[in-house]
Amino acid sequence: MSHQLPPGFRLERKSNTEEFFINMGPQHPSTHGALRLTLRMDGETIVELVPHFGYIHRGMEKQAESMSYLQYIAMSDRQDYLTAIQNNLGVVIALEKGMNVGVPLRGEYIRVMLQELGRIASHLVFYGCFGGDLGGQTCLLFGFKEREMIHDILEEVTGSRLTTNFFRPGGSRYDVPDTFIPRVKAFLDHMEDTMKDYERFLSKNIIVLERSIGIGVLSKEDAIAYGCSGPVLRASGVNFDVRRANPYSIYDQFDFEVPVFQNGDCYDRYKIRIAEIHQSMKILRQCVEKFPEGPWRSKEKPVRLPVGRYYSEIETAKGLYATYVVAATTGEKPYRIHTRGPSFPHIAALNKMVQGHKISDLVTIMATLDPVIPEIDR
Amino acid sequence: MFVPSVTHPIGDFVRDWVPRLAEYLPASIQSEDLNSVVAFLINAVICIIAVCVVNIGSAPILIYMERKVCAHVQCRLGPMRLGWHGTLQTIADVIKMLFKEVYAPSGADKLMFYLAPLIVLIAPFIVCALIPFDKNLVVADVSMGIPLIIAVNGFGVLGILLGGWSSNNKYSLLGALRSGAQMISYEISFTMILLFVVMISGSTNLMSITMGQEGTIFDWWIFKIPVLGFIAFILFFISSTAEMNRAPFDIAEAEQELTGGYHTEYNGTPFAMFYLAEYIALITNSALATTCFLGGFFPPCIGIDAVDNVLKMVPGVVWFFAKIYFMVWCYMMVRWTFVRPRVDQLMDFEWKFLLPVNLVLLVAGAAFIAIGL
Amino acid sequence: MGIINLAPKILDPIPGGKYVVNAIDYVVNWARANSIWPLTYGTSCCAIEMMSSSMARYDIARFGSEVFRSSPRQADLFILAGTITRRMAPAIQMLWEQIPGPKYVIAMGACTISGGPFIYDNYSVVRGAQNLIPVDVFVPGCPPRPEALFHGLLTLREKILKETCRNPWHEGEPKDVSTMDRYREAAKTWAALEEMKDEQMAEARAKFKEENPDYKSTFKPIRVKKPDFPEVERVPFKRLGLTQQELFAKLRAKFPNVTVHTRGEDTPEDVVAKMPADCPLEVMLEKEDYLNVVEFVKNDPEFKMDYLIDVTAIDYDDHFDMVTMLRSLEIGHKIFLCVQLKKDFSIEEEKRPTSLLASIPTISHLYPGAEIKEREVYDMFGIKFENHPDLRRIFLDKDFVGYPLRKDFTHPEMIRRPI
Amino acid sequence: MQKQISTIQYIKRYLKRCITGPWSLICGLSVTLKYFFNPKRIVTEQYPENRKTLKMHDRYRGRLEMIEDADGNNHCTACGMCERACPNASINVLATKNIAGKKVLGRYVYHFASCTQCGLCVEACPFGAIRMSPAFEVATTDPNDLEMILNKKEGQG
Repeated sequence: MSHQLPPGFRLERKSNTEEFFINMGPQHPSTHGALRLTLRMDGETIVELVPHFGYIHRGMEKQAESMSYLQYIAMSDRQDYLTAIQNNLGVVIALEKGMNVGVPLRGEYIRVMLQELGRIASHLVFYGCFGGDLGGQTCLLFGFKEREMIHDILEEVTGSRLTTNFFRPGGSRYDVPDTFIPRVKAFLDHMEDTMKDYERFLSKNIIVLERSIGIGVLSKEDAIAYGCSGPVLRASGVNFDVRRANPYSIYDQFDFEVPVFQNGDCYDRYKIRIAEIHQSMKILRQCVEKFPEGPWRSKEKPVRLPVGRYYSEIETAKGLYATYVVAATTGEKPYRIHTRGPSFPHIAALNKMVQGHKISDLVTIMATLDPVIPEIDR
Repeated sequence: MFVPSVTHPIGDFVRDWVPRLAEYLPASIQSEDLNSVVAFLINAVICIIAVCVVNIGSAPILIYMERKVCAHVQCRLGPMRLGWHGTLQTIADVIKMLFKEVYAPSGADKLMFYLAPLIVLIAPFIVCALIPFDKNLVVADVSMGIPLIIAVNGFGVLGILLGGWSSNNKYSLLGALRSGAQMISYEISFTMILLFVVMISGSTNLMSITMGQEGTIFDWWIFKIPVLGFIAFILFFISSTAEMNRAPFDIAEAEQELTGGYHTEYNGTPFAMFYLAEYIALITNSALATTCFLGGFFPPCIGIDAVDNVLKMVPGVVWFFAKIYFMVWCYMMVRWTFVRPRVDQLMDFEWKFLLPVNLVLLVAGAAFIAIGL
Repeated sequence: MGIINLAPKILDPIPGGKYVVNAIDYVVNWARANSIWPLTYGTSCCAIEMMSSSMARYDIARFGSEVFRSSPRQADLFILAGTITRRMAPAIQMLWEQIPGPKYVIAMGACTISGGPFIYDNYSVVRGAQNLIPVDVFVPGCPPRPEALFHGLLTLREKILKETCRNPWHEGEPKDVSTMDRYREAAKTWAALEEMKDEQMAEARAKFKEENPDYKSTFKPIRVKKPDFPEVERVPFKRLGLTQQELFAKLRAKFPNVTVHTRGEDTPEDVVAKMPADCPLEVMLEKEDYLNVVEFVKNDPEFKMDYLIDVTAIDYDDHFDMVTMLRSLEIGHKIFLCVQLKKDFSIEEEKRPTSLLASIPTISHLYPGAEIKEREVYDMFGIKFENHPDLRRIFLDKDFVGYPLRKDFTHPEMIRRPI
Repeated sequence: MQKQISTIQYIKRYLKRCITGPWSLICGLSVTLKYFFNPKRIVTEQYPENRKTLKMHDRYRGRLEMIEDADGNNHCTACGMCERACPNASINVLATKNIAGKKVLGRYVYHFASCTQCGLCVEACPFGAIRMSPAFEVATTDPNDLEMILNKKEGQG
């Protein structure tokens, strides 16, 4: 029987039942933005999945070619908007490598603290979306409730809630205000209590366990082969965290663990993020204790990079975020900037994970991958 | 000529007055039968109006309540700006929906499409007519009350199936099929629990089921039979939640998966009817739970005369509605706490857990009656 | 909505009917203005702020708008949260058409008002939602905070309250502002004004100069003092695994053609030796060696490059540099393989921008993750990957003309950056 | 991936779940009940009602604004640094010549519609002539309102 499949589908037809195709997105509540998935279904079971990207492709890399480096820092906010502050650092580190400027200790502490706050904020959104996508709307609000406290801190420090545009080569744009450390302390104390509630609410819930254990298993080999990173990779049993493997900033001075889980299913991906929130809080506690006085920025220099290629990688909340800057002439403008976002490979591996699962499981798996679509499409 | 009886306070009044007014009619058409038929018809109209008022009137209250309950669970305020603490919010919503544009999607079966919400609305209305709100306040005091409820409840799924199928949308169809499978499964345990109640109370008439619970709070069916009654109540709670398609068993709507399920393609008034039906079903199910387990319109006496006399001064209707709203609140707390199981897990839960437990419960109940009473 | 608009026609002739119409107006408008159900729609950053606004802290439920409908048929309000791309535009138009009237649109954020950060040098973003659908309220900001969105909601509320049966809601028209370049327009009009002013002022200026020959401005702008910061030396980050020299030497022993980017008289070894510790080794390969080298570094026990970071390319005048970034998760070192792909200049010059100019074997059978990365490079640069299982465009429509990340790329709707 | 398990194990697991399952649900319910009965936990800010007390942080970037003294004089020299720093050309610094023939600021046009509040212009200004104001109530029904002229007076010089 000759049967023309829509583009992207590859599997041979196996069963004799009538298969049908469902189009999910680009406007669908659980695709986390403008992602479109086409599903090949056998009843409620997914046979194959093809993702379609590009609904929010904004041509950032093309635009970057006519922008100055500083302007590109502002542009990088709009990639992974859940942790814009981390994207800033990724770009800035690449620029620092080119300009060969260092950062004073206080500046590094500011960086690490904001990074970890951003990571907690992103994981809280994950907590909310995970619960929300499973059908518990209350979780969604719980996750966002604590996130607002972080955004208050970020707003006070950087001047904006989401698009921070804060770090500069050699430090950051401003020093932190005096209220910063007390606020972070208050936040940590509050968060400690709240996390207990939140974990009680979801972590042991039998329905959550039933819906996430053994669902969307990504084996260690597949996770590496597809280039997954961050919590998704670590949930599959690979101990890889850029903060440990290539410690940037001053992450080598802190005592924290990199949580690694072995099963690679949805529940492990959930647990690992909860564990990471605790680790981030641990780092923040150390920062609060040791926060140094002194200059927060090194001497301001015009942002001009010598000819060459500069590469930086950091660990954002989602995974490995790499920036590749090509400077063909010494000057303010790049020849080309390329960004490697962590979510892109995760969606590529999605097909591997959902095969044989139900459409409801797709929602769970999407939630635990925690993709940010504009970072994929750029 | 057989004319079914209708008991409510105005009923006797109407029955008295119809023959008196009939005397003014020409003698040739005067007859006893006619009088009773006319009296019945008048009573029926009054009852229909009463049922409509109770149901449609309470739906906005429930929607408002739901919004407030969920808001407070989620540490926020809920509607605040329209009327005192947003009390008028749902009224504004209803008026707005009535004046929205209405259209059916292309390729939809128009007749079925507009018929479906009506069918969904019918079932809870009929159930409501059977519920005794007070000693002499029941629209239809049928002797086969429980079987009728079981029969009528199965009707609601038809509307959902029709709505999903006629929308010409894959998501709607998936939602409708899910809900069909779910409701047919859960109907069984729903029926079993009601049978349990019938068994221990020895009657299928809702009034006599209620009357069997007269006395203190420990005479209610939930407490009268130790442990078994409570388990039966919990099982009833679960299966009625599934019957109503409410979260956490709302896999038919499953906003995150199916963007609304069977009512994805509905707008304006038909959608409002689906929306209303959901809440009317909520109130009828709560009323059923109250009647069968929580002592109906009897106050929660505790055996101390001084307290009981005060409690008995409050009319039964008030107690009945207080219990209904407590039940509704329970349903809401559950809805805003739990996540949704997957469709096959839901079936597993019914066939592998609820149904066996139900059967054991029936046997245990029978044994209890055989030994204890 | 049809019925209510007939109300004046029916009721006006009846005495006192006017008051009834007014009463209906009042009630219906009150209901419409206070019960605004938004559609769940969001593409990017603004969507997160829209979500925040419905969460506990800001709570859009206070306005009765927490009922986010995921089906457009039950919504009243379309909050355009996030950038609109050309690929998304038809979906947005369709969503808007599916919302039953009366329906309202809030354009949230700079992207939906004017294109925001993506106005210039951009080939994929629609400059403003007005081009597609009529917009009622504009909420500027990037992204606007939740309070700003509420202000937009209140503004919309006032707008709805102005409607009556006699002046009912009607579908607006989209407005074409896609080619609008506000910067250039403002500069152009100003230049014209300036020319006129110069003519008018010429005499006065000459007179002023005559009267005050040694005029000096009293205005002395004060430079903002910037705090003094110390110079800080950069400390290279820690690196795991083999050093660049070891990697290079080992690779060169196997593949003698491998070099690195050199400038001046330096030998490749010198360049590698001078690299800072945290700079990944980037080696240059011949196209013929590419597949062999990748296979070698993947399987060799000393390299063990099992993790593909990324595949990307850089466009130069006569060649592409295709960079494959590899990493060993176990050992920790990185290696970047740079392949120079000469452009195929046998193609006629007019056809070059729209045709594939180079080709290279795929590595997707070695690294499954490379599949989408290679699709991206194909989409953006027009480099063909031989034996690729599914070589389709990934971000752009299949009928998109040209390859945007080439330096000579042009697009009819692209506006060059003015400064 | 599912491992084969014996019937006894299956029954054990089933019974265990019958106990732990409801308990976990009760745990979840206890959290929501705690939140429901504790009105102090409500964190909602009531925006239009709290206008008087609502204050943005000092660094908050609402929209661009020119620093002017009481007479409306500004510090701008029309050097155009902000214009060049802007990532998306949202600022037109339109210079004119004053009566002495010196280049001064004529009109400072700010395209609020495309501004992304990155603050690079403020950072680039060598004379501190502009700042980010904390205004956020900026919604409008007319897109032409978003085209602003920031200076009241021509520049000094």
